[in-house]
Amino acid sequence: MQPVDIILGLISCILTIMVLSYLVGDNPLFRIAVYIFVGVSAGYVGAVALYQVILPKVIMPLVDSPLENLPVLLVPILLSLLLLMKMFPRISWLGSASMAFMVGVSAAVAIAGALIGTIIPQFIAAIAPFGLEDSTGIGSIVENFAEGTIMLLGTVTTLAYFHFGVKSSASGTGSTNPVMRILGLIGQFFIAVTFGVLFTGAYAAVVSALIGRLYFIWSYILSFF
Amino acid sequence: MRIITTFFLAIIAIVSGVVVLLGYFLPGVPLFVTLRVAFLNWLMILAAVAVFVGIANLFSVHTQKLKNKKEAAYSVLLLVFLLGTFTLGLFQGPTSPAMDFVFLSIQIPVETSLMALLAVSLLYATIRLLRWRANFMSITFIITALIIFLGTAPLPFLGPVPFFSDWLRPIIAQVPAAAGARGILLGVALGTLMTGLRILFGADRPYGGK
Amino acid sequence: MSNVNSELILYGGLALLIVSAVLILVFALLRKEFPYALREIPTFARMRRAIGLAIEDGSRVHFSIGRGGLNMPWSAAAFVGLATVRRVAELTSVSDRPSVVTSGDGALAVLSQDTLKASYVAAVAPERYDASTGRATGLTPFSYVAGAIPVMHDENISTNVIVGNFGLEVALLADAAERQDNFTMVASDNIPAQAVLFASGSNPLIGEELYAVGAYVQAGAVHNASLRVQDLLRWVFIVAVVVGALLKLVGIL
Amino acid sequence: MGDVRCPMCSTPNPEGQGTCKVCGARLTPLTSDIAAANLESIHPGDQPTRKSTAELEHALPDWLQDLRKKPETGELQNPSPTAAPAAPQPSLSASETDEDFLSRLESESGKDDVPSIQPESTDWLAGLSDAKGGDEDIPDWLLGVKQSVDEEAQAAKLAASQPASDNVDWFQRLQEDQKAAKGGEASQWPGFYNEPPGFGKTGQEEPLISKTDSAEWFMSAPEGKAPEIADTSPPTGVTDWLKRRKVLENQPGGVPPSSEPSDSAGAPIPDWLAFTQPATPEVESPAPAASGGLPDWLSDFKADQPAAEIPPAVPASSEGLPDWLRSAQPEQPAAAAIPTPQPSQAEPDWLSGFAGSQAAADTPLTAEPASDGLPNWLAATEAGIVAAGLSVPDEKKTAELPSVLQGRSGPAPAPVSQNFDLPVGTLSSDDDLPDWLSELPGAPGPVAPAKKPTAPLPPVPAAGEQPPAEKGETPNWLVGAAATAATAKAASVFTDQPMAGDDAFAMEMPDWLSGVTPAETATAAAQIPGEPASGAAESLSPSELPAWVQAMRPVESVIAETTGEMEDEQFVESQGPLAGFQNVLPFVPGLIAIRRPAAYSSKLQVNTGQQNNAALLEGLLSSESDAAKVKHRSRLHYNKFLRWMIALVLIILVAIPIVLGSTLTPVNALYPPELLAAHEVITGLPSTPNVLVVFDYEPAFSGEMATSSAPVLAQLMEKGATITAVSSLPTGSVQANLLLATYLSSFNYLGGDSFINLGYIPGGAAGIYNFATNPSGTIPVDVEGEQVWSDPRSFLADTSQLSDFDAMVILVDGSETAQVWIEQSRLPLGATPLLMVISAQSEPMILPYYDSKQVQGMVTGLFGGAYYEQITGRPATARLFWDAFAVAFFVAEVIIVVGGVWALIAAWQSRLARKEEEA
Repeated sequence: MQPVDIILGLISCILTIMVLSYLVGDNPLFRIAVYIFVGVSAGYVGAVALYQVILPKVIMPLVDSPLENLPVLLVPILLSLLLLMKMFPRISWLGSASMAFMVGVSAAVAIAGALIGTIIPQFIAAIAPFGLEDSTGIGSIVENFAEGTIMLLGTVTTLAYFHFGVKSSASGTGSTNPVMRILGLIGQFFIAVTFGVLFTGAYAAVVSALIGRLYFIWSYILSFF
Repeated sequence: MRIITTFFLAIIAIVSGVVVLLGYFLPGVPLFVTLRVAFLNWLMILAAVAVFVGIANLFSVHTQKLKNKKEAAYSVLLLVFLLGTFTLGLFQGPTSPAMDFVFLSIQIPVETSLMALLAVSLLYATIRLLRWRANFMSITFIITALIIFLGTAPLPFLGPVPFFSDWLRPIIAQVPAAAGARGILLGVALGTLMTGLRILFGADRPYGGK
Repeated sequence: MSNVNSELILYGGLALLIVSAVLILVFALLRKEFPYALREIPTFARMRRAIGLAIEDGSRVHFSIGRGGLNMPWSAAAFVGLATVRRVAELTSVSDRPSVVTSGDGALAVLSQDTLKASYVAAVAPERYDASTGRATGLTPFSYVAGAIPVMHDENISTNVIVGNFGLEVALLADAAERQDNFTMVASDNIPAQAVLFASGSNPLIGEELYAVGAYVQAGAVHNASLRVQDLLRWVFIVAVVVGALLKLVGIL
Repeated sequence: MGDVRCPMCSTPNPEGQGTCKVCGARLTPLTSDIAAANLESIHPGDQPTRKSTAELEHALPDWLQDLRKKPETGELQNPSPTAAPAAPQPSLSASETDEDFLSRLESESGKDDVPSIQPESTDWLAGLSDAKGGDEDIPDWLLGVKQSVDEEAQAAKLAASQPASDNVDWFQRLQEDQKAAKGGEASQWPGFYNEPPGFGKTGQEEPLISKTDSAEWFMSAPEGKAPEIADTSPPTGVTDWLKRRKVLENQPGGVPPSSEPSDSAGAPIPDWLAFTQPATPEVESPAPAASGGLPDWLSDFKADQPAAEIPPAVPASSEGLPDWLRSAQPEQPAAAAIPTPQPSQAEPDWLSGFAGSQAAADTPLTAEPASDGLPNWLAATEAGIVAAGLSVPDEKKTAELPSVLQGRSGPAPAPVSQNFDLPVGTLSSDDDLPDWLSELPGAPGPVAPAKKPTAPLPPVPAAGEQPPAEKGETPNWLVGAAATAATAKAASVFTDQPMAGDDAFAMEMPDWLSGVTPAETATAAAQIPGEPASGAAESLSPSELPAWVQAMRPVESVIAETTGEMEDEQFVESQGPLAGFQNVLPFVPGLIAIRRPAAYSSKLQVNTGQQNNAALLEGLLSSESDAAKVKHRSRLHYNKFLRWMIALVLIILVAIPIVLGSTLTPVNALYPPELLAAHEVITGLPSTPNVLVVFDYEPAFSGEMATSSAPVLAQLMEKGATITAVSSLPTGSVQANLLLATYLSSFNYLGGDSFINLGYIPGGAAGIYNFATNPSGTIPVDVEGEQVWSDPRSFLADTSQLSDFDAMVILVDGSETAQVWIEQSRLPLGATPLLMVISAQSEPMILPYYDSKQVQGMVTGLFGGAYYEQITGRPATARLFWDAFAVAFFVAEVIIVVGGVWALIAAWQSRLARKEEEA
């Protein structure tokens, strides 16, 4: 094992233990590790942003052929400069234009993502299993139909459970009608099941991380023998 | 002055948003498509620039913290590593061996260890859940979790739990769970849609104003 | 997917978009026609109280609006968080210790500052606005959370409103809040995170409840109108999917 | 109609029933007697006197002094002759309305109606305080008074439970809040807080200012609700008077005094304006409402049309809706509405408006919404409704309007700022305040001096009306007034149909009114003929009562609208200064914000000695509140010991198999179908496939993702695949190198010709989309800076788009990123198979995509990796971790069971305990 790896492993092990010390309680060791980590990750992201976005997307084109690229890049550069004003509280209001632009575009991205990405495709997917003629593979027609029905029930009731509006009553609390309550109950079941599965998945993920850490420490110790 | 800015900020946000939307939904209209691509590229650049604003923010917050003795040490640590890593990346490039070293020796272990911390939190949560909320959802949740736990991994040194691993888990994970997930997914999508629209209506103006 | 589908996606999406946009306006106009109350979500009641307590005993309210970059579809969650900040920060501007907003993205940090500033101006206390209360505590998901934990431990936080886009890491925030015995309202649009939060027992908002926060804190008329439309679209979708399934079954679709 | 509608839930109840059968709201007003008393005193004749009183007030400020003394001397019922006329009027105006609004308010806030009104009153007083350049006395005083009322309120404790009535319960809770607040003025409050109303008043004496005085005078009225009435009415008187004066100036002919009182009586200026609209028919108030409801774009339309259309945007702004749009207003010269009304009258009026700073002070503000209405109305024309008998007021109004417009439009920045800085505070309390208003920080300072000298009195009403005027409700309010104007019966209408008003205010959305109000009023009028109340209403000037009722409605309407969850969450503070109080803690910003800064400013002015004292006091207070640091904020108790045990058990047990390096635990033999599918796809690939691999997982997941993705990549590498790595995460490229350097080091891909690391795709979803549609264009060079796409030596030479790859493998931790990748790249991929290696946490989220055939295969989490290693017969890391993984899961299973048992035992014990208690 080369010295570099030894140092690397050593630092990693120490930091791992420092972080895990949080299990005992908040303590300086944990703090140190965390602050180092925050600093490093921020610096790293900054470097990446500079090297893999600013340079190739802005600087390089201007260096290569300023004349033809400048007009194209004029607006983004202007917006970027305004955005940088946000660093200075006194003139930070200058940057608001850039923020408004970002917010507007990102809102559009979110809307498009929700519609094109989820709502319509999921609608198609939800009714797909009922196309019995094109049921394929192991899924026999009956199986497809049963599965499709349960999926449909789950999707519908889950959506129904989240219904916010209630008939407004004097108390202001509103009252849900029995049908809604039943749908909601079924929906709750599906939601709970989904969460249960997701929870175990999350546990699997974090436990894998724990195992990975322990394994790393152990193999590092072993590497000296 | 502020009045003007507020007004025009909203205009900027709405116009840019609507243009991008049209670009998405009217692929037949080249103008909108080009504009959308252009706007998204600008957004890309701005997002990168925002990283530096964020770094500056981090920096200023912690330089202020230097004033009070208690946390000064930590802040110093953060600032040192922030600047160190950044300068290293500046001169060596983010994919240089040096940066890889920093990444492997600091970022990976700390992040994975933070993840590992969650293992205990989650177990702690499961043991307490029924104590706080012994309602229909919680009970269903716990039972499902138990089933999936039993079905996902075999009992140590013994092997998979028959029925659970080969029949129950796949069914639950692929039918009811997927159904619920789809339902929630759709709900979230609807919420996202509405939130986006509120922004495009200028009703929510996080960029200042309201 | 076939082109038919992709077209259906586009045109269906556009139609849905326009319909919902119009509906929001319609509901804004016809509010009276259908009186509309919101289903109880106890978490919100507790949040109101917790925030009141925070002001009363001069402790801080801590908002965490997540790390959803503005260039990702889930930036919406962060916008909800910001709307909440805008609404609640006005109140907490009274508190001796103004609330602090942490975020995991440079742009979000800027937005949180703008929002805070707007709140203080609205509260006629612009001089109380301090740019350092809108912070990016880290620029990657975990570094953000890791940076926010010390804030929760050190700054006399009594109430945490964690609304935004978070992954599993949010459980660390919830855990830290619990260690401080703070009130914590947590909502993420990330469903695995929701599952974890559901178990972790602090006051979680599940599913799309996150997007209703605005209406529940009365952040404005459009919030309610849009929530209404959300309810309507929900049923439109339900009916559509059931009918679609039947048509598919018969072989028409 | 025989039955009385519940003001709260509008359920018809048999007449004579005391409380609503549905919501238990009180149906008969507490002050019916007062109302009766006032009824006969309602003679048009009276008004002039009252007016003159108002005039007097203005003329002789000193009058206010002795009026102020009245309460001190305890003269409640018999104020000084001067005051006398003023007294009945408000109470009268109220008497009609309280029938409805008082009872409703009461019902909404439990026994207590007062607090619900407080917002109104305090609002304007607050506004006043602002106007007068941060003199906190009045607000304080008012609060003190309110406090007295609030005592009852807390007793009733229902008020807070109405979330909707945030302003309301805000209100009462507000005092507590102030009380608790440390430092500054606030710290003094507790003093009179706990004192009975009487004290509250006397306590305030010094700060008292003439205008507030009349309000106070009413405070001392026996009835619980007297105060509210007072709060709002006095300004009315004044404003009316102002108006009248203006009118007279403008129109030599003048208007029959009888008529003025009518409109002026009940409602502050807005009423008037609402009235005026009718002149140019009345519907317009609805109209602006309509526009108000509409998001910006609507008003954008307006913008397109001639200036006249623009104003409606203003009411719009008063919604939570596009306030920003409103901000445009000032820019657009002279609130285009001006042209619409008769400009001729406008001229003089405007001048007068300038002459008297009061004119500038109050008219513009209140007028604003109305004026906006005008054009709209024209658009909306429901001319048919122009009510006979209104003509007179109409004239006046029309005369008025222009002045308003002038007042606030370009000509004089001063008035504008005046008008606008006033409401700021109150606005802030409202969620949807026009920001541009709040964005005039400088205004309060300069304005205050300007006003004080010229007219000490006027500002009050101005302030009084401001807040409502600016607040979301106001538009409705005006609308309501307009509506009432439409038909003389309107007053009774509103009393009998609370809901209409409620919803009007609901959501502070005036819009609906546009469509509804006129019809409403008409129908209502039809229903109610002959009812004594309505009869009285008729005798009264139509405007006043409705205006009142309307003004009151928002409070409740919001209730109807907003969440009721507070209802069942009746928190009783058990610790801290609020111990014993219930739901006293505010949630909505309310007015605290307004008064607060003032307190601060005063705090800043003290000298060091005082500062020391203040510090001492603050210390005491803080120590108290610290002691009262409310625990159990979160209902869960953090059990350190339990955590430690769990951590210890988990880590030790998991460590054992790792240390032993045991691989005893067998791997399931039954693989999930999506995993088998993935395996089939890869085996089906041609030799040396060109594969695009997306490394999209956070470093935190590297442990899991590496183990699960290594076997998949290994299989690809065995086929001699050429691998192109890309990532939408900054850290992705390093992850790729790490994976290849560690788990897959045996294949020596790193640095070889078969591996290209394109690195980071910036721009999130957009970047992913760009890359999916145009890979080479989005990332022309790899991390080394090589032109990999154009370089003939690289295996990407003949690859230009996603579909050119033989397969795409996405290694992703989160479900969201996975979705983005699927959605963006599915179409561009065409026939190319899409495989995913995902973290276990997002399995159910991605499965739907597998079901919908968007994804051809999936490997999930560490166990997926273990399965895959077994299928491909290449045991590796996943296998090494497998035993520990199994142990960890076993621990989880045990803990769940333990937790369940624990819960059962706890439940059983608690039941035992309960039994014992009963026994």
